[in-house]
Amino acid sequence: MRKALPLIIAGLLAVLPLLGLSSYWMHILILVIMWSVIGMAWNLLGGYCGQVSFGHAAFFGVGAYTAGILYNKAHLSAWWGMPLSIVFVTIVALIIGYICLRLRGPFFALGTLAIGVILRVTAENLTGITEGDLGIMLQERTWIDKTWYFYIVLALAVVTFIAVKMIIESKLGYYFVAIREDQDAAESLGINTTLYKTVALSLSAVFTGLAGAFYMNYMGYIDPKIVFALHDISIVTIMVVMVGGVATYWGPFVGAIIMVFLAEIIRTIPKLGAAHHTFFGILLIVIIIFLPNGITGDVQKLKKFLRIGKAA
Amino acid sequence: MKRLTLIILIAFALSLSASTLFAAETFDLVIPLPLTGKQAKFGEMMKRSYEIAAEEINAKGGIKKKKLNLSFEDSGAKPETARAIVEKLIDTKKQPLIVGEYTSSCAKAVAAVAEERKTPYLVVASADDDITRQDYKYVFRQNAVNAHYADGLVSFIKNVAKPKTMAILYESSAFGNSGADAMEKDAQKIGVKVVLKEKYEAGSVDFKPLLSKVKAARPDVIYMVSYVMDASLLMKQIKELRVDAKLFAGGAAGFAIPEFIDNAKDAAENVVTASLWCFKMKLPGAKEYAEKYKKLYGDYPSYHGASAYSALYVVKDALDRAKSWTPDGIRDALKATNISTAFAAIKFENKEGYQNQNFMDTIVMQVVKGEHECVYPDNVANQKYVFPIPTWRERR
Amino acid sequence: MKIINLAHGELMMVAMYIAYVLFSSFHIDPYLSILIAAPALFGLGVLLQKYLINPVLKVEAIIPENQVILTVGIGMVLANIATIIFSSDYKTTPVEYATKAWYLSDYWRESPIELSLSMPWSVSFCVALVITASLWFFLTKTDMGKSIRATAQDKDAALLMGVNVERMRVFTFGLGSALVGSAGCLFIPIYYLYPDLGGQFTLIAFVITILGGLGSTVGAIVGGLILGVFESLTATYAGMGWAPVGRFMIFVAALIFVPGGIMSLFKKWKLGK
Amino acid sequence: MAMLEVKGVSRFFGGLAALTDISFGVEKGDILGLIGPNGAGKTTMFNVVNGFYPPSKGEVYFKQKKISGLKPHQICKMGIARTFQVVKPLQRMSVLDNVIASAFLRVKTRTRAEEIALDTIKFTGLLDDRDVISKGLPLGKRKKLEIARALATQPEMLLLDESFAGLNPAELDESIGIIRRIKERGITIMIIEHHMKVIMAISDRIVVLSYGQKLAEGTPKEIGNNPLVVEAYLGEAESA
Repeated sequence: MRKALPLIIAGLLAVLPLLGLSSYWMHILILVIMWSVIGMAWNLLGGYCGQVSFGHAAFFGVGAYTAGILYNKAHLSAWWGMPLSIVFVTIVALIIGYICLRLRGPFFALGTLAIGVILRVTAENLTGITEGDLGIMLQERTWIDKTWYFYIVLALAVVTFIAVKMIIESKLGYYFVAIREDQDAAESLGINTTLYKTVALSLSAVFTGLAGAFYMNYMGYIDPKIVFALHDISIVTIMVVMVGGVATYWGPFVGAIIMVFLAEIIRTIPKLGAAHHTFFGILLIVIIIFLPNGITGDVQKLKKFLRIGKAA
Repeated sequence: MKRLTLIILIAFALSLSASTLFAAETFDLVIPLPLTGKQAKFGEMMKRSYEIAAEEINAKGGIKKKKLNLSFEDSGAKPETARAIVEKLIDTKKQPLIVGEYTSSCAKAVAAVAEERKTPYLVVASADDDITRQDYKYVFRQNAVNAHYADGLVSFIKNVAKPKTMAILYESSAFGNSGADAMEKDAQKIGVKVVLKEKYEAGSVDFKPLLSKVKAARPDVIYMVSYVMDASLLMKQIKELRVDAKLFAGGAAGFAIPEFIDNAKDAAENVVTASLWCFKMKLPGAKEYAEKYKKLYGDYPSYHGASAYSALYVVKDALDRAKSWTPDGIRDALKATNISTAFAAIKFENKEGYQNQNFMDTIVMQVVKGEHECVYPDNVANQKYVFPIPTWRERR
Repeated sequence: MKIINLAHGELMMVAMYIAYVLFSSFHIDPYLSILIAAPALFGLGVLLQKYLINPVLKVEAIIPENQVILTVGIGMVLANIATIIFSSDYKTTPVEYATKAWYLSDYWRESPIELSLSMPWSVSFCVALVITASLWFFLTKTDMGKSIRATAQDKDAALLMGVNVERMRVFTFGLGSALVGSAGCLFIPIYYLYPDLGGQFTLIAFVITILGGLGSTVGAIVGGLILGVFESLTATYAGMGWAPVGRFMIFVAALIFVPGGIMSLFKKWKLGK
Repeated sequence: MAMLEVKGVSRFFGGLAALTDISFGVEKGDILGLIGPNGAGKTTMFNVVNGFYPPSKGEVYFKQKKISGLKPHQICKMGIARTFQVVKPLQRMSVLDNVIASAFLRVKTRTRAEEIALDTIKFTGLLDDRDVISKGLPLGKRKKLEIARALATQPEMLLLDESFAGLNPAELDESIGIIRRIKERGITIMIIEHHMKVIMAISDRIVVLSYGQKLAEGTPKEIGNNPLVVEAYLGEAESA
């Protein structure tokens, strides 16, 4: 059963469009899956390798801009951005890694945060390449119907899921976790911590960048303030993983459901809607205090908690 | 676990059912707006204005005897959320037309959805040129495009100030960029040399390095495109550094809201700004709306509010005329719109590469004795402009 | 204390709203409202540290930076609550002296250069200087201050010396909040106020602290000066649009090359001598 | 022929000398004891050999190859593994996973790594605890885990930093047994230890450090009789 769970869920998701869901629900589903991809990517670096990045918008943005610039300057289909973003995002990740990975713990977090801002402002200023603040808009998106977008992002999610699972169960995964647990010990066990941290960062960046390239194709419009957003991208990414479950396979998916789906529901409750940031802020605080590894990360604690609630 | 799912389900069911129960006697209109985040101020102002308009419309018997029932959804100025809201409106609420949004990036996202789903969308305050340049058949815009925001001001500069040189300062945003580019082109047209054109990050605290450069360049006109409060900080620091020029001009937005004067105080004096609207201009309904707004919320609205207020009248007019309340019926009605509102006369035209765009005369406001007055063009002005303006030293 | 607080700017925002309310309802000058806002912020800081941050420091979690993420959550809540209470309108305290300035040429007609000194900026600068000096005095000369520094340097050693580490943390966080609260009061006459104002200033605060050196009062001043000069330079030579890039580049450079901040260079230099 | 050669190594921290001009060698298959009072620079010596600190002066050679200046992971790959005085288990991993992680150094596949890890765990007597999360282990077992982890990298030389500190007599005997068996496998060992009896019993040679300087070197017997050492260290230790 446990082994089949990913298959079952992927299968269920795959037949969803056949139910004739409205395009609104398809949009929400697409966002949920896209955020799961970003969450899984972040989890690889943050959850497994212990390097907490506050700048994942950098990779998302570079991915999105790869697609956007290809469309805008080279007049190719923005879908070429998906494969090509792998190259560009890797290059950016290597540079960022070279700079930031010598920093440890919270300083890495601050360093990546700063790099995220630097990239945003750079994109705003390099008007010749990025069109600056005017952003890039697709004249026409490939499909009006959402089914294909859904399957593309679902495929991306499945690939990411399998990749993460394979990585985590291999030598790489052991090394990542060893680095997270104790960098000095890992180093003295013959683990080239700099190398493997860079590998984790690059892998994480590539999947995030793919999601970014997908975003360009799907939303049809990007500008630096959207795709390099500190709060709306970098911090939401962290929240997806923190809320869903740190260092778990399903955590990002659960987190994405909560952050997109629940957000959508709460936002639409009349009157209370405007307070949804408070709600999520409190949710985040409560989760950090009581379920520090997220909902799926601390399932046991959660079960205990709910049982006590029932008894009382 | 069960309890949790139950709660989620109930919350979910509530949110879905709440607005569909009373559908029969009312016309429901859900408006997406930024109510949180940095743009929330404008979202709030527009929300209040929509509410005032809806109340007036309902007091006079609603639209074809149906009560106009407004509600708002917060998009937080995030395009993906704006898109979600609109997809929902079209799909689950079957709303036949979309009104709203504020930022250009959200409006672009909404416009794309509206066009794809063949549902008319009335853009109320987003200025980016591209929105109505996409060959969209279902997207209408009642406010001027950014390229024309400063038309009135340019003619003021050409006919009144007659400068030789100009410096352009603009904030780093789509609005700032396209505003600055448009002014650069216009300046060339009227033979004014742009000696400096520079961008800054919105929300900056210290503009002095930038202003020192301006001071060294000695331009006749300093034109600034700024959102919100950057405008007042710029003027405060211009005063402090005694950067003198023949004319200080703002490109709408931050210069056109009352907070500009509240905050910049005497530094705001004599500053002119492009604007789409001023409650003092000679336009039927403008004053009444502004006074109502002031009574409720303690301050006068800027053109953003007026546009929102009038948008509902445009909607009412189109719905009154529409053969059927279907997307296509409403689109055809909108296309034939020709009414005058408290904001401007509104008519959607295809020209200069724009589609379904309302072309309006933009005005010049000047701060005179601590208040925004409409000074140009003469046919709508309520007061004569102050020109030439004294230097900072003379003002002491 | 090695607590990274990404809600720092939001705390300043709270203080500014306090100053704003005091000004608009009771006509209390923003500078005077320090006396109310600073203690209020101290209280808020104490509560946050005691009931939210300290518990999290004790919770065992996979990600050690949980505490940082927690402060993000706190910031979100504070900003959103401010929006609900005050709406997202821009608020200012229009004091009479807001645009006053002194000019060299007013006193000396033939002065070769035009120099000006803004009154609110100068007052804020002086008050900030006084506050910094008293902070420095407090940290270096009083027992309490010494305990704080001991806790910051080596929590375990301080514990062994009989310092109540937890209380010190709570007190320090309160103190930090009170300081940023005073900063908010000094700031409001020269700036403006809205609920989402916090974020950018949190970042600037970090840049300055890292530049100067964590845990150094003098360093913070030096860091602020360097940042100011550097930003003016980027603004002048590369354009003001690039200023944030300059700011964060120097930040990352400092993180990597001078991890102890500028003050550590001074110490090294002294040692070398 | 010396397996490891330390040649004139000095290490400064700021202006302070933690090690001054230390030279010694370790023969293949030997156990070298490194002793000295607290703060003598023993752990610093390990950190230099292991690559955490590059020496400020001097060089370290392993099998005739210069290793000073290399990174710890490179040195580990060449065949020097170490344990830490303050144990550093990978806290949230099980005992087995801890050892698997280090076994990956020489093998690619998980199955092979697991085989090696199981072997090592059996060898160090941790088999029953293999699924315990290492954070929950008692100190004695954590010390064993440190050794197991170092062994799983299949080293030619092992640096043991106070592997016996804090053990009860029964655990102590067991650990001494483990070290003897490690030696039987032909692995060279350098060990820091405060337990004089243990160090005298198992070492082939001993180096004594004091205030960052080498005080003496020799067989346990020679050291025991060296008046300098007795005065500076042993006497002190016995009276304490």
